[in-house]
Amino acid sequence: MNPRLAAAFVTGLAVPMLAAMAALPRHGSPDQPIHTHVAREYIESGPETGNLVTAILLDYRGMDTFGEVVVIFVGLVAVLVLARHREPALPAASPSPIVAFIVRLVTPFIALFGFHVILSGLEVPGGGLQGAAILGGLVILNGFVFGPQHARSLLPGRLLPWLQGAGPLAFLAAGIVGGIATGFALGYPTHLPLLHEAMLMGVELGIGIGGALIFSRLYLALEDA
Amino acid sequence: MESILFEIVPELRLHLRFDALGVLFSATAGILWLLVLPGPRRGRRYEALLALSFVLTLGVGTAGNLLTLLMFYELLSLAAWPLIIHDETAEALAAGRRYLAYVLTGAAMLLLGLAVVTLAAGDVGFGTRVEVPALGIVLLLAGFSVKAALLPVHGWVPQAHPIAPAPISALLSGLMVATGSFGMIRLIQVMDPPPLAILTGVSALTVVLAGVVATRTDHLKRRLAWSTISQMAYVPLAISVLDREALAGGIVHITHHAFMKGGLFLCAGLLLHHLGIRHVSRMGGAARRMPWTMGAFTLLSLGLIGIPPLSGFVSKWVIGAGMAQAGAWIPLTVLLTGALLAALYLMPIVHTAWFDPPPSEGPQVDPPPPTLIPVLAAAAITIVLGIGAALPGFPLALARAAARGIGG
Amino acid sequence: MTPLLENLDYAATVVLLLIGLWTVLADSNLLKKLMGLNIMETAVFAFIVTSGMIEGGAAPILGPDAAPPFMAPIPHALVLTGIVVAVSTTALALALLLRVHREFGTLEIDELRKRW
Amino acid sequence: MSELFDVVLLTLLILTALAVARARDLAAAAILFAAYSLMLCLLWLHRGAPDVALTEAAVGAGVTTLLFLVVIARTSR
Amino acid sequence: MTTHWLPALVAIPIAGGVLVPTMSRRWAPAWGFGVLIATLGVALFLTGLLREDTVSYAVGGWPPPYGIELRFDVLSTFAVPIALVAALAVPFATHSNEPVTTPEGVAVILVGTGGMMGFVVAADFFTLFVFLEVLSISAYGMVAMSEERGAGLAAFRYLLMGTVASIVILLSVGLLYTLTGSLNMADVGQRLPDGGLPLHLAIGGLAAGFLLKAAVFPLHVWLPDAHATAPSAVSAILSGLIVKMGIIGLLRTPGLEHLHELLIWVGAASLLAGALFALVQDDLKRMLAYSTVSNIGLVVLGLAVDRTGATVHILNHAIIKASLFLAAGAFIHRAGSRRIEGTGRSMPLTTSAFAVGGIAAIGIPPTGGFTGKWMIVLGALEAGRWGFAVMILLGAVILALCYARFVVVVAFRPSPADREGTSEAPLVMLVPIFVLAALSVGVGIIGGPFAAFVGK
Repeated sequence: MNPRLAAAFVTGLAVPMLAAMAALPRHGSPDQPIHTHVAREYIESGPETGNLVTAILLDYRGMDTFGEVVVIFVGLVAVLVLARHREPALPAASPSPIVAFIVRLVTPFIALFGFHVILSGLEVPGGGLQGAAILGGLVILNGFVFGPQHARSLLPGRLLPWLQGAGPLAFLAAGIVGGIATGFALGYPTHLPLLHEAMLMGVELGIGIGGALIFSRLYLALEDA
Repeated sequence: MESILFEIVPELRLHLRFDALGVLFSATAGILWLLVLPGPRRGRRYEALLALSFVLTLGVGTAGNLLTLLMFYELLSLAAWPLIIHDETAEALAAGRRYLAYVLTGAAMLLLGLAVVTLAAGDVGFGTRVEVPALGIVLLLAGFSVKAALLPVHGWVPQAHPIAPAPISALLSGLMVATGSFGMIRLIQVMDPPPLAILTGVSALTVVLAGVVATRTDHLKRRLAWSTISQMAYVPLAISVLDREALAGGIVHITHHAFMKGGLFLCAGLLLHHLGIRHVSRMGGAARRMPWTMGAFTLLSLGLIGIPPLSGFVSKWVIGAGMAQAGAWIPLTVLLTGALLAALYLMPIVHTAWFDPPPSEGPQVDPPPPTLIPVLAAAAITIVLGIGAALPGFPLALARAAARGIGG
Repeated sequence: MTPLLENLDYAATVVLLLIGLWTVLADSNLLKKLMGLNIMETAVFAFIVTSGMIEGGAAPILGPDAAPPFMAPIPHALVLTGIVVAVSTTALALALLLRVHREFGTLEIDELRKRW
Repeated sequence: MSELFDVVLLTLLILTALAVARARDLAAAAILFAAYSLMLCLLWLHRGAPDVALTEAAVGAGVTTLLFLVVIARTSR
Repeated sequence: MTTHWLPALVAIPIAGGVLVPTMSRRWAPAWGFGVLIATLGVALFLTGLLREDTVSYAVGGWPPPYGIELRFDVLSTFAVPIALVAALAVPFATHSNEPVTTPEGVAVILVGTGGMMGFVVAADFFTLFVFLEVLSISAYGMVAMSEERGAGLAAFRYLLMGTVASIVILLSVGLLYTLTGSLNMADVGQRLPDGGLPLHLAIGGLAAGFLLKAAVFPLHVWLPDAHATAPSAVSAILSGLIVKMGIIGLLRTPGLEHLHELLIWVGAASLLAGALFALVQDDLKRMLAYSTVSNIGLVVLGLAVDRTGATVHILNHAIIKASLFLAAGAFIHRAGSRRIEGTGRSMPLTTSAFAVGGIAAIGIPPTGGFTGKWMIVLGALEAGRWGFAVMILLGAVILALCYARFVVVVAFRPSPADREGTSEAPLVMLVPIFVLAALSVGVGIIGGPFAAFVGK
């Protein structure tokens, strides 16, 4: 489609959309349906402390997050189906010593920060997925600097196929345990606080580790696709 | 005696029913299929589809309501298609495409008609009369006329017959075209049709024009195909007269015509197979080479023209009597011209076969018994049905019983 | 048109969406189209997040000093899931682009149309 | 609702998006895309959506842009 | 009524898919087949439950609209053909050398099936969107499984257009959320404002997005390349199942009656365009792809005139189209290339199955294709839309000629000299073809009660 035609089409589309946006309830007004219906229920009757968004992600709308974790997994598996042609990855240019040193120095701290983000998701902004992205980004950074082979060495060997599915598997476990404990799959038992915490922590870890491995394998698959 | 089967669509059930008309049609199909079976082996696909078509024709005969009739009707058209293009020549494939185009459009019209009728009257069984919008009947009649090869939509017949193997042409002419007329008869069995001027006009036109074209076609099978179009148009003609006697004549004509035309096509097949003759002009002295076959051919031709002792005469006589009784003079004249035209396009064949000198002397090459018997049997049936017409249990009696069941 | 000024944020997201759509439609390089796709996705996420905002609203983190009115937390959860969906689609698209490049040697549409 | 800072950020956001759309060179476009993601992250941080901002930064600016750069590197050679 | 089998319907295939990469290539297809048969069992059990009462499940214990609700209603019975076609496609693919049956390939199919299960039972708009993405990404991956040159480009174009559709759908879900404050379908349905531009934009957006996912003309341009280059076993899943998800999404859209007029015209256009395009194709799989566009057009038209008829038709068409694509796959497998002239001569069983499938696709009475088409024609006539009823029948005639043409190509053309030794398709291909062909007739025969069940 040539640019001018596309521009005409897009501006043509803009008029009704902008009009519709103008007709929406006033932005930020407290009495619009979003704030008066479901959201108010969460804020008032939800957990007293902690990150409400993570509470929603895991507890109230657990199925969405299960879907999300499955989405990145299917993304990985689809890419792996494609990446059957093992072209040798291009040898990484040897990094300048300064960059190499800094990356080698910083890597453990970023890893620590990543795990912190994964586990602290219940109280402060953060969560499994954000941590996974940070850890994944870290592996990719090492891949950029020291080459894909080095990045692959950071990942677990035989356990990789199991751990990459940690996200969905954690959710399946939470589903079964929640089903037994509360009668509804993915239900977090409030009457057993210890199990409640353990399940939340377990799911966050599952998402974090699973996600990190998936991001890393996506990068590695692109490197030698 | 009837049985209600599956409900394949909400409120519409498959429905099989034995009545006089159905029994007569199925019996005709059964006997004609027997005549057609012997002959050179043509492979598993051919035999499987032949058996399937036979079952489907029985289905058409015994259908108890409009939906079942249309189902078997459409399946029969589809099952016959690979049989028609059995020789796999380019010409056959082209004829097959044309056949499919005609038949499928007809089926579409029938389906639309069925929808209109079902909307108005629900499940249209062949037992009870129903009040139906005129559009529905017109659509259904138009759909059936495609296969009954009435004039505007007859195109596929002259093209499909010559290229189909001989037994299939026999079946096509004998029964496939007849299912169209059979459908029309089933229609007026339960619906009182709108003013039938169009149907009379179209069928009359078909009888005459097809007859004229037949006289001028040299290719033997194509001439017989045009003859089928002309002969089978008698049935809608008889229907449009709305007289019980004429209708009985039309019904019995389907049966008689099936055997006569089937026999003729089988003879044509034998002529092609043994003497390599395709065209009437090259049939000089064929009788001397194949006396038995040509004997049967001659007898069948006479029957078709309507010479008294044979079955052809019986059906034409009954139709004529019915028309006279109803005072429908134009259809009567058309009937007679049709018979005259039949003479014009059949007698020359018989004449050249018996009296013209053969191009080259050759030994007598009558076909071996298994392929000759069907032809002789067809001739015998024509004689028996002719003479024994009035006996009870014979097609005429059955036809009259069927016609009595139909009002109007 | 005065209400549009109040809903300026919504309008901005629509503009972003349309810029992305324009890139997807008009750009001749498949990778640029993919970037346009990402811009469209982030635009929709922006729309969903801003729809959950409230005047003077604080972040939906309940703590000792946090005071209502709070932002609606559900849009944030939706967008988190959306971002992940976006990245996995993009990763698959990039893998496909590598295969297209390996098979056709280019990512420009006009070239591709000639060679396929 | 939108104070001055937000308006400025929004316009900058739109300008970056336009820059990405217009950029001919792929690497430049990828870097601009990273900037676009980070700017979006800033907007959300300021508007009181920390979780989403962190995710957009880590996933949008981080992983997506890095993957873009990998593919650009492999297709330009 | 609530039962743990409802979330299990979604969890089993996904769990199977997640565990498959840990297996060796030899066991992956067997594991895939087993998981899918189990899913089929659960789907049948839930359909049995549905006869008494709709099955609904509040995930996490939070009652709707606060938590996410899964609901197994009439549309969710689509889970049965999904599990069945997927289960039959996996063993079918063991013969083709394409990477369909590698552990990753089976994982894509299993997780894709899980995504479809989630999509048909989701009663929450955002969950619907998330599972739509799961099945879409697995669909893009499935297209890319083919070794053919150009499969990558076809998959990319499909991804590009599919993701634009998903973006429009997500925007519409966001709009609905802004207007009603909730995401639960039933709740949103009640709280919808009765007019206004944002509402029409939301409904229009959802409809447009799902129409693109369902490959309705003129948004169908991605389908022919994608379905033709994909491996045949997978084309059966793509054309039989994934294209129908768009229609199910359309059936979930609230306030669809505003768009009935549009749907009728778009459906009729797609019906005729699909049939005409199919007429000019010389490759069997491309013809089947366009025939899908035509049948989907019929369903979209049916949505506006007789919703039950449309639902019945997509359920039947899923099985019919799957058997046709598998038969095509058997021909291609035996012919060794996409030129399949004359291969049917030595494959009588496959050819007859293809013929039965063709008859069902056209909609001749006893087969499954007829029930839906008949109800839609009746609906069109009752609505006084004569032109469209005629168009439906005209489309069927054109499609019939297409299928006839390919029966001729396959069974009536002489096969090239170099390919004398072709024999009947292997058993592992024949059994799926015959199961599906038999079902497409069986479903037709019980058409009446089946339509009554769907219409409940």
